[in-house]
Amino acid sequence: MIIAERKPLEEIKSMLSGYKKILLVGCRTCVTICWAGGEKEVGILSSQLKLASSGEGNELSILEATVERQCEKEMVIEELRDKVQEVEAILSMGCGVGVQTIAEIFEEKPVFPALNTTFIGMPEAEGVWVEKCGTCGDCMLYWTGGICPVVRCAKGLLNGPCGGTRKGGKCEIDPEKDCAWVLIYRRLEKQGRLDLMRKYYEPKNYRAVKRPGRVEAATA
Amino acid sequence: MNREDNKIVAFCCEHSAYQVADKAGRMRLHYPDNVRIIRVPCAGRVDVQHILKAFEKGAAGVLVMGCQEGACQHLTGNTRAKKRVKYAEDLLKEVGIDGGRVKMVNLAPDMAQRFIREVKEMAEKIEGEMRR
Amino acid sequence: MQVRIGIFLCDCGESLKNIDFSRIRGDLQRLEDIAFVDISHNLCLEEGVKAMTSRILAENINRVVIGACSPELCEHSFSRLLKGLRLNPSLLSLANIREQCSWAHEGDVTGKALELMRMAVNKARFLQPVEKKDIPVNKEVLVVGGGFSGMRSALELSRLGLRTTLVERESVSGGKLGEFESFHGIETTPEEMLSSTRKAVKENADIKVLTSAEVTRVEGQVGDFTASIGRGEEKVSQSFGAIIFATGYMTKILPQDFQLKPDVNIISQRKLVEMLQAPGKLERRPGTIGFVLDVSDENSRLPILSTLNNALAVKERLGSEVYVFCKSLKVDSEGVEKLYREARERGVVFLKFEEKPRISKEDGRVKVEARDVLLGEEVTLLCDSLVAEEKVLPPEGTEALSSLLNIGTDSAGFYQDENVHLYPVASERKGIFFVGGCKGDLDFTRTLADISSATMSIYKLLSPEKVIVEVEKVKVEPEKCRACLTCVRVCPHGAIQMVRVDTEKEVAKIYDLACDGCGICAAICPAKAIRFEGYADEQILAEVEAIGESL
Amino acid sequence: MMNNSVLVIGGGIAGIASALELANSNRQVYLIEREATVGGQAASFCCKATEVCTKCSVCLVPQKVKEVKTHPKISILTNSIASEVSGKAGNFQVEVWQKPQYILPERCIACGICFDICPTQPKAIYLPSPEAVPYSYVINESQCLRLKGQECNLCQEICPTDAINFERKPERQELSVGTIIVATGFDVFDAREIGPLGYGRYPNVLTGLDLEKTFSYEGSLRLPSNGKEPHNIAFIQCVGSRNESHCYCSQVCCKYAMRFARLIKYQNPDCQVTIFYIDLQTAGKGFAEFYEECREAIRFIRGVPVEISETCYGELEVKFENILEGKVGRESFDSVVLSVGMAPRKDSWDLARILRINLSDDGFFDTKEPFNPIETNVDGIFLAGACQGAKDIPDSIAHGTSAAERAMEVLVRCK
Repeated sequence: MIIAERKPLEEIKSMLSGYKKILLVGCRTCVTICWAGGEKEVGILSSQLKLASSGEGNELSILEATVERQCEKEMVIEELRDKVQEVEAILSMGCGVGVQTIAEIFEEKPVFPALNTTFIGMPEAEGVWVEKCGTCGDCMLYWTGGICPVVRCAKGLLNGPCGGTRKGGKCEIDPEKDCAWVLIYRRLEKQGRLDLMRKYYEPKNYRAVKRPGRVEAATA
Repeated sequence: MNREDNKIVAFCCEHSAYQVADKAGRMRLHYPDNVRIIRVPCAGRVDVQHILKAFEKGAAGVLVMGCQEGACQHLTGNTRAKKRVKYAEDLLKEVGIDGGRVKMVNLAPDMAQRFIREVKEMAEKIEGEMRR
Repeated sequence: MQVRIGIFLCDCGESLKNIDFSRIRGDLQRLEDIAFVDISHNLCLEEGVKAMTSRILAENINRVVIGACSPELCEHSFSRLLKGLRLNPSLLSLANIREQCSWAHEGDVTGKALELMRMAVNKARFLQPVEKKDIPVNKEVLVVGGGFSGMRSALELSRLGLRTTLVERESVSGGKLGEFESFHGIETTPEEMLSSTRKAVKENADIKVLTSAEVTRVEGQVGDFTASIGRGEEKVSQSFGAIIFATGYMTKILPQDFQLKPDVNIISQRKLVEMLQAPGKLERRPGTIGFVLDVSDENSRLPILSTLNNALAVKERLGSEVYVFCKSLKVDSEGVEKLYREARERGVVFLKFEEKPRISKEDGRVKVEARDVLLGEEVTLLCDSLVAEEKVLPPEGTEALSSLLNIGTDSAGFYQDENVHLYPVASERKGIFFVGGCKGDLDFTRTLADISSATMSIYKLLSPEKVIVEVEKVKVEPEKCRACLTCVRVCPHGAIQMVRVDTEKEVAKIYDLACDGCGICAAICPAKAIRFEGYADEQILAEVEAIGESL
Repeated sequence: MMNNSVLVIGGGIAGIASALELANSNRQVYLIEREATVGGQAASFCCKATEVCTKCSVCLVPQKVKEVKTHPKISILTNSIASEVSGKAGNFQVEVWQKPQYILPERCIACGICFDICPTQPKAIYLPSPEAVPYSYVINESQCLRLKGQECNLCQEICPTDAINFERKPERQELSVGTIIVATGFDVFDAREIGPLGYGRYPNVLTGLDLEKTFSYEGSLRLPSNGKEPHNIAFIQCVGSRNESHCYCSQVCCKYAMRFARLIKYQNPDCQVTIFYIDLQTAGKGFAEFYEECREAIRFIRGVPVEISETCYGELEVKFENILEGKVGRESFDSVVLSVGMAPRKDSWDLARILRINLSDDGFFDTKEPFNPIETNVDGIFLAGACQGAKDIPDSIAHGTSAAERAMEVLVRCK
C-alpha cells in the first residue's frame, strides 16, 4: 500500500499563510492504515493549526472532512461538494494522488498537500513501515527469489552484490540494513535455483517507461 | 477562551492516579485548585488528540497520570501513554507551546505526596510562563 | 430521543462549607435539557436514596448526573439504584466534589465545583445505554502438559465437576518429580506420588488423556477456544472454555558456568537419585559427595530444595560425607529452614563462597577449591562425585506456543509476564492460566497453591455455563474499520480478532468477554472506528470543553 | 441440611482473596474482621517503585478491597470475632460477637464534623486511614471522655446522620455456614524483644513497619531525630526470624529491605546504604533483574549485628562480626532499619481452642499433613494466608484462592 508521512508544521503553515478559512480533508484508505492521514490525524493537525493560529493572533477556521478514498472522483465530489464553497483553500491529507484528484475536480480553489508520499511498502512492526517496491514497471522478482534489488539494494544494482558488502551480509552504506543481494543469494540457495544468479541483466531502460504511466484495461 | 487561563487538565487512570487524588483529598493535603481531573479507565485510553484538544480549549497544562511502569493492570497502558505524551510534546513544540506543559506521571495508589508535588510543579511552571 | 438530565447534589451532611450549593443549583438550572437540580444531605443513605428514587420516577429523565463524594465510594450503589428503576446504569455521570474539590483546596471552591458539574453534565449528554447479555461458555478445560501439576489440576477440576482433556508430549505422563529421591519426613516417595496420581487420572472418567500429542493451533477467545491437537498424523480439533499450561520446566547443567574441563565427571540430581535408589548397583559406595549451588542461577529455589532432600537421603542411605557449596541458601519456602537445620545436625557441611569455586579433576576424583567466607580461608575438597546445580530453563516450545497464543513471557523466557496483576496464575488473556514450573520460580508447596488457584479461577469462570457480559461496551464500527490490524496487535489482552462480516469484508471484532475495558485500542485506531461507551472520544472531549467555558 | 455459605475469619488480603473467589462462584460469604477496617496489615503498606515497579504487589490490595466492598454476595462484619463454633463440615453453627458499634459504618458519611468538635487531643474520634474500608470514623475507647465516664455528647448530637450512639451494646449473631476459612494473618515481630538492638530507645532505630508508614504518609524518609535526610543507613536482616524461637524464614524481609534500600538510594543518591544479612533470599518471579540493580547500588555485608549503641554525636554504632576480615567490626550509621519478620498472632491460641484446630510448634496453625498447606485436622475448616506460615502478598492471595477451592470442594461434595 502507499505509505506517506506528515510534513512538518512549519511547511504547512507557510502554505496556509493568508488564508482565513480552509477545508482539511483526510482519506480513509492507505494513509489511514499508515497512521498519516486518517480521521484521527485530521483531528490532530486541525488542533495544531488552530493552536498555532491563535498563538499568533490571526484566526483560522478549519472545516474537517474525511473521504472514503481521495483517488475516486465520485467519492471526493459526494463528500466535499458543499464544503468547498465555504472555504478559500483545501489542505489534503491524502497521498499525492488524492491531492491531485481534488485539485482536478475543484480547479478554482488551491489544494495543498499536508503529507509527503514516500513509498509503496508494508508494515515491518506496529507503527513501522518499510519500502518494498519501487514501481519500476518491469518486475524482475522472478529472477531474484522475490526480493527486489532495485529498491532494497541501496545502489539499485541488478547484477550481484557490490564489492563493499560488510561481514554478516550487511550493506556497505547502511550497516544496519541487510544487503539485498546476500538475501537473494540465500533464498535462491534454499530453493535450489542458484543458477539464476548467473543471468546477466541488461541495465533497465527507464526511458522506455513513458511518464506518466497509463494502463488501459482491454474491456475499458 | 483567552490565554491567561491557568487550567491544568489531569487525565487520571482510575486504578492509580484517581485513587491518589482521593487519598490526597482525604488527608486534606491542599494543592492548587486550577486542576481539573478527568477519570479514564487506563492511561492508555488518552490519545494525542485529547491532549491537543485540551490545549485548544485553553488548558495551560496537561498531566497524564497512570500506574507505575511495570504495574499497569493492562500491561502496556502506561508505556503507550508515555510515547503519546512525548509525541504530543513534539507537536506542541512545533506550535510554540513548550517548557514541559504536558507531562506523563507514574503513580501508585498510595503516593499522595508525589501527586501533590507534580501538580504544584506544573502550576509553578504555568505561573512562571504566565508572568513572562 | 430528547436528552432530559436530572441532577442531584450532595452536600455531605452540610459539611462541605466551602461550596455554595444554591449558587451552583441556580447556574445549572439555566443549562438546556436539565429537568431538575436537587440538593440532598446524604445521597448514600436510605433517606437520600428514597428521595432520589421518587424524584427520578416522578420526572421521566434519561440521564442522571450526581455531584457527590468519590465514585470509588458511591458509584456502585448509584448504578444499582438506576438498574432498580429500569434506567440503564451507563447513563450515570458522576462529579467528585468532595475528595477532589471541597477537601482538596482551602477557600471557596464553588467555581471549581460548578465546573466539575458542568463537565459531568456535558459528558452525560453523550452517554448511550449498554445492554447486558448472557454468553454461553464451554465447560471443557484443556490442560497442556501431563506432569504432576498437569495431572493434579485435571483431578481437582474433575472434583469440581469440570471435564478436562490432558495433552502430554511424551508417551507417558510423569514430568519432573524424578529430581527428588524422597521428601524428608514424608513416607510417600515422589515415585509413589506420581504413580498414585497417574492411577487416579486413568480411573477418572472426566479426564481424557492424549499422550504423545501436541497442541498445534488455538483460535477463539475465553469460553470458546478451538484447539487443534496433533497426535502422530491424526488431527483432533475440539473447543474448550479455558486452558491451563502445566508444561513444567527443563534443567540443564551449563558447563561453561562451572568453567569445566571436559573430562571432569559431575552428575545431576537425577543421577544421584538413581544412585540412591539402587545402592547395590554401585561398584563402590562414594565416600564424600559434594553439591555446588548458586553458580549459574542465583534466583531459583529448586536447587536448594532438591539438594537438602537428597543430601539427607544420602546421609541415611549411603552415610557418606556431604559438603554443600553455595552463595546464599534460598530458605524462603515452607519448612526449608527446619530441613536446613536437620541437615546440619546430620553432619552436612555448608560452605559459603563469594567467588565461584574452581572445579578440576585429581586422580579420578573431583577437586573443588573455593574461598569459604565463614572460615575466611581457602578450602579444597576431594569428593567422589560432585552434584552440580542445574539451571532451570523454560521447556522448548515455550516461545512457539506463547507466540501462537500471543501471550507474553518474562525476561527469563518463562510463561507469564512479570506484571504483578497477573500473579499468581493468570495470563494477560482471560481464560489462559499457568501452573507450576512453567512460570519460573518453583517450589512444591507454591505449585500446589497455584494448582488450586487456577482450578478455582476456572470453576468461577465456567461453572455457571453462561457469563453476564456488557454487550459491545467497546465496539468496532464495521463500515469505518480499514482492517489495518493495529488494534489486533495493540490489545494487551488479545481480545480482538478479525472476522468476516456479511459484506464479505474482513473487519476487527472485540470479544466482550475477553475485553478488559482499557481503551488502548480506541485511542490508537487511526480510522476512529472504535467507540468505548462511557469513555468515548466525544464524551472526554465534552468534559474538556466544559473546562474551557470558565465561569 | 446443606448450607451453601462460607465464613471467612479475618479480612486481610488472604481472607479477601478467598471471599472474592467464593462470592464470584455464587456462594454467600460472611467476612468477619476483628479490626474496624478490612484490608489487614498489607493495606497500610506503601508502593516501593523507583523508576519501574519492583513487583512488591502492594497495589493488588486496594483493588481487591474495592471488589470486596461492593460485592453483593459478601457481607462484611467489622469489629467482630467468632466466639463459639459447633457442628461439622457442611453445617457449622458459628456465634459471632461484635464489639459495640458506637459509630455505625453504614450510617457514617465521614463528613468529619465530629472530628472538628471533639475536645480531646489527640482526637478520640478519627479515621483509621485515608483508604479505610468501610470508610467510617471510629472511636478510640481509651481516649474518649464519654467512654471514660464523663458527660460529653458533643459528637453524638452534631452528627448529621446520627450514626453515633453511645448506648449501643455488643451484639451476638448466629451464622450457619458450610465451611470456615481461617485467615487471621500474623503479628509483626516486636523488635523491642531484642533489647541490645535498641529499638524504642534510640529514635533513629526503625523497623520495616515504620518505613512502610513513613513512605505511605510522607513519601520519603526523614530521620526521626532531626528531620534531615539520611546519609548513611543500614538494614539488619533476620530480626525475629531464623532463630530458636522463630525457626522459619519470614520470606518477606530480604525482599522489602532490598526494595526500601533501592528506593532510599534512588531518592537520595549520595546516601550510602548497607544491608547486613545471613542468606540473601533473591528467588522469585521477576526479582533477578532487580537484584542485579541492587548489587551495584547497595553494599552487602554478610553477618548480622548483635548490638547497637548511640555515640556522642547521636549516631548509631553497630557492633557486628565482620566475617570477611574475621574480626569484630564497628561502624556508625545515622539510621538503622531492623527488617522484622512475621510472627504468629499472640491470640491465635484461643481461636484454635474455639475451632479445635492444632497449632504447630512455631505457633502458626497446623495443617493435616505436609505438602497440604490448607486443610486442618478438622474437616471443613481451612487455612488461608500468613496464619498458616509466613507468606508475601502474592503467595497469600494464591493461598487464599486455593483455600477457597478446597472449601468449594466441600460445598460441592456435601450437596
